[in-house]
Amino acid sequence: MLLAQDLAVFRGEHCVFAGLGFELRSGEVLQLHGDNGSGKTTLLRALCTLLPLEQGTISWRGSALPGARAQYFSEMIYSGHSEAIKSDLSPRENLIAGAALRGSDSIDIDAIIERVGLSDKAELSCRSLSAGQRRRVTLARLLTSHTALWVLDEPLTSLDVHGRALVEALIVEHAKQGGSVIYTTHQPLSLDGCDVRSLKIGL
Amino acid sequence: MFQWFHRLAASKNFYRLAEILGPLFGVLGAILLTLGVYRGLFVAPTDYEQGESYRIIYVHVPSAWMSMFVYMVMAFCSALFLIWKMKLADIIAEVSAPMGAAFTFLALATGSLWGKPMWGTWWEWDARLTSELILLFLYIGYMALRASIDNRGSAARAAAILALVGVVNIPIIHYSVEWWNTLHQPASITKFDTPSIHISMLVPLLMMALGFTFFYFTNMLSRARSVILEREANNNWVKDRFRENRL
Amino acid sequence: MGGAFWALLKRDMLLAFRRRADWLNPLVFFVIVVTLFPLGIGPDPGLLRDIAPGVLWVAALLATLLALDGLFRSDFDDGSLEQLLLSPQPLSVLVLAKVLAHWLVTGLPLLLLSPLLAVVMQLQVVAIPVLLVSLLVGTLTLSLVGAIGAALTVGLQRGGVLLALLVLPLFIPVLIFGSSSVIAAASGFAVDAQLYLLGALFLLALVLAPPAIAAALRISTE
Amino acid sequence: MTEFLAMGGYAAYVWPSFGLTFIVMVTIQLSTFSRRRKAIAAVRRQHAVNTQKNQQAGTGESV
Repeated sequence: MLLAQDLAVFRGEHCVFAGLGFELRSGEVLQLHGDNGSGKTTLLRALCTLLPLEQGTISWRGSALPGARAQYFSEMIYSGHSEAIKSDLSPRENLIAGAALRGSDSIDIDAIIERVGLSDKAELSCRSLSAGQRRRVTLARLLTSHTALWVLDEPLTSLDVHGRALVEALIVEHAKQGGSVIYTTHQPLSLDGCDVRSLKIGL
Repeated sequence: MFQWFHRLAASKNFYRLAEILGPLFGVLGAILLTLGVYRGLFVAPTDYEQGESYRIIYVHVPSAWMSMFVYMVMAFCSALFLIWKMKLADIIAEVSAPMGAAFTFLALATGSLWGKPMWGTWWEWDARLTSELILLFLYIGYMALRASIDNRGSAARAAAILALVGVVNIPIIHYSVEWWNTLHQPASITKFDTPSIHISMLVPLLMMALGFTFFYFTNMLSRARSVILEREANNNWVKDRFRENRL
Repeated sequence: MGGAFWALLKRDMLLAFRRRADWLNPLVFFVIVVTLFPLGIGPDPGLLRDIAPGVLWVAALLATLLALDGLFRSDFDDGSLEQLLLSPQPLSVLVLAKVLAHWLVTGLPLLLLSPLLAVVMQLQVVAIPVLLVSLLVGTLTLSLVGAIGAALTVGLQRGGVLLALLVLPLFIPVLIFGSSSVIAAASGFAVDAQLYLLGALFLLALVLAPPAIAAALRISTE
Repeated sequence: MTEFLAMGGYAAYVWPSFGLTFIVMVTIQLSTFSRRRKAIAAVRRQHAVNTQKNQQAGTGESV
């Protein structure tokens, strides 16, 4: 599904990484290893075309990216360091706006809110939620559209034990339905039932 | 691999080309400028209407022309850079901006010096001078934007977009300022136009204009070479040149 | 396609409704700047009447400029700007929704407030309809063109001053035609030339600005 | 000669214009030269760093 060949990304003059390539087929989960500053986040952002490539190509289902951008975006979702939610809006409003932005409307918001355990907080403004609860709203956004590829940057940040279990369940379920996931994390994730490959970044 | 090599080869060849053309343009420019100044000041006849003060056109018109020409070069290079990722085009735009701003300032200064005897005030809201002033703002905006973004790659692309947005706006600004000028200014005063040019007056003007252009190119090429040296200091072709002292 | 546009518009209006400061500041700024002139120049109605169109238009322009800085900044800070970039919907359309939402929240109130301030500045009543029409088309164009500057400077900490420097030269044609249309109306001349030209500027901005804004946003989020 | 210098009474405008042009062009030229000196110095510094690195790496590649 996702093929990266000979990628090289520069930050200003500094070459973050070069000659990096991998392939991700449907149903596979890929974890990026590497200590801080080795370029994990840079690679994730480059995969989402948020960063320009100095060299190399990324292709989605065989067609090179800059061309198939709309198709690629409709089938992937990125969750970065920042939660990308509006603190003045309630979780429900955030999710409704997020879903419409991704052009998917036939989804049951209440079921998703229920799934991430925010049903009692659905109407409160996100400003009053804790960091963990806000991270759950971000996780709920992953479910708002039927996407094939999840790109997750440190999905476990500020999550408690139940939160971690939720993330693991979501990833496993997504992989079983034939979706694929790329993620970075510092706390190990126990994903029983799907083959987790890992890719080392940096020296 | 191809893109990297293409970029490298391009800058090496460009460097060699600039090494030859730079001094050549310099010499041509110097000759044309000295000739132009000589003929403009000594040979060209006095203008019956404006007396000797018209000789200021020999510096005002070329610098006004250059201020526009340099912006067009910047816009063209910005398009090349954005569409075909030509890093060289961005270098040319980057080094040209300060010179364009200098020419614009020069055009404004000589324009007001020329206008003083005619209108009695140092600054006349004449359409041409006003457009020149706005062009100066565009240059300053371009340089300020490029200076304020630290990641060089995005600074270059952001500046390129601004240059293209600017070049679309220049005719609009010029037209609206002309329109605004005719609306508020009774047309009785002499239009700020070059007086009817006698051939012996025109020749020095063309010489000066060409002289300015060569002057711009020789400086631009030399600055572009300096930028290339700095950015490719680690590449072999620069090391070899350094060793053979052929920088 | 339309769904995302309206959803984004609705979301931004909801946000603006909840965060009053964002759009009240430019309005208060507009009122204060206009009232400064009579205090600064003196209450002589004749003089005020002459400078009224220019003052109203420059104040509206500065108020729009003040509001522009916040256009993308809140989305940039909480990361939702990236989601905007990664949406399958064309970015130019989404950007149009953002600019329209921003205009509804800052441009429109300026418009509704301007007759009041026109009276304060002793402007002839016959000129007020033209003032409204020119401000309507003008502020829309200013928001569109200004959004390019906002997108270019959203990633910078002290972007405000730079934003003003970048967009002011681009605002000048709109100011020229806008204020001269009101001046012409005040002295009873025909105004259709100015208004047509304002309309032309608006259509040009409507077509050319969104792609430029989209490209600028992609660069600023790098 | 003196009436030439008087420039038909406009000396106060013609000579400053030409003078200013000369100054601006000389400043542009000088800054180009200094920019070039800065670039060559940068290459020399980079060269020194490389040779030092090579010696540390034991290759002692002579320059």
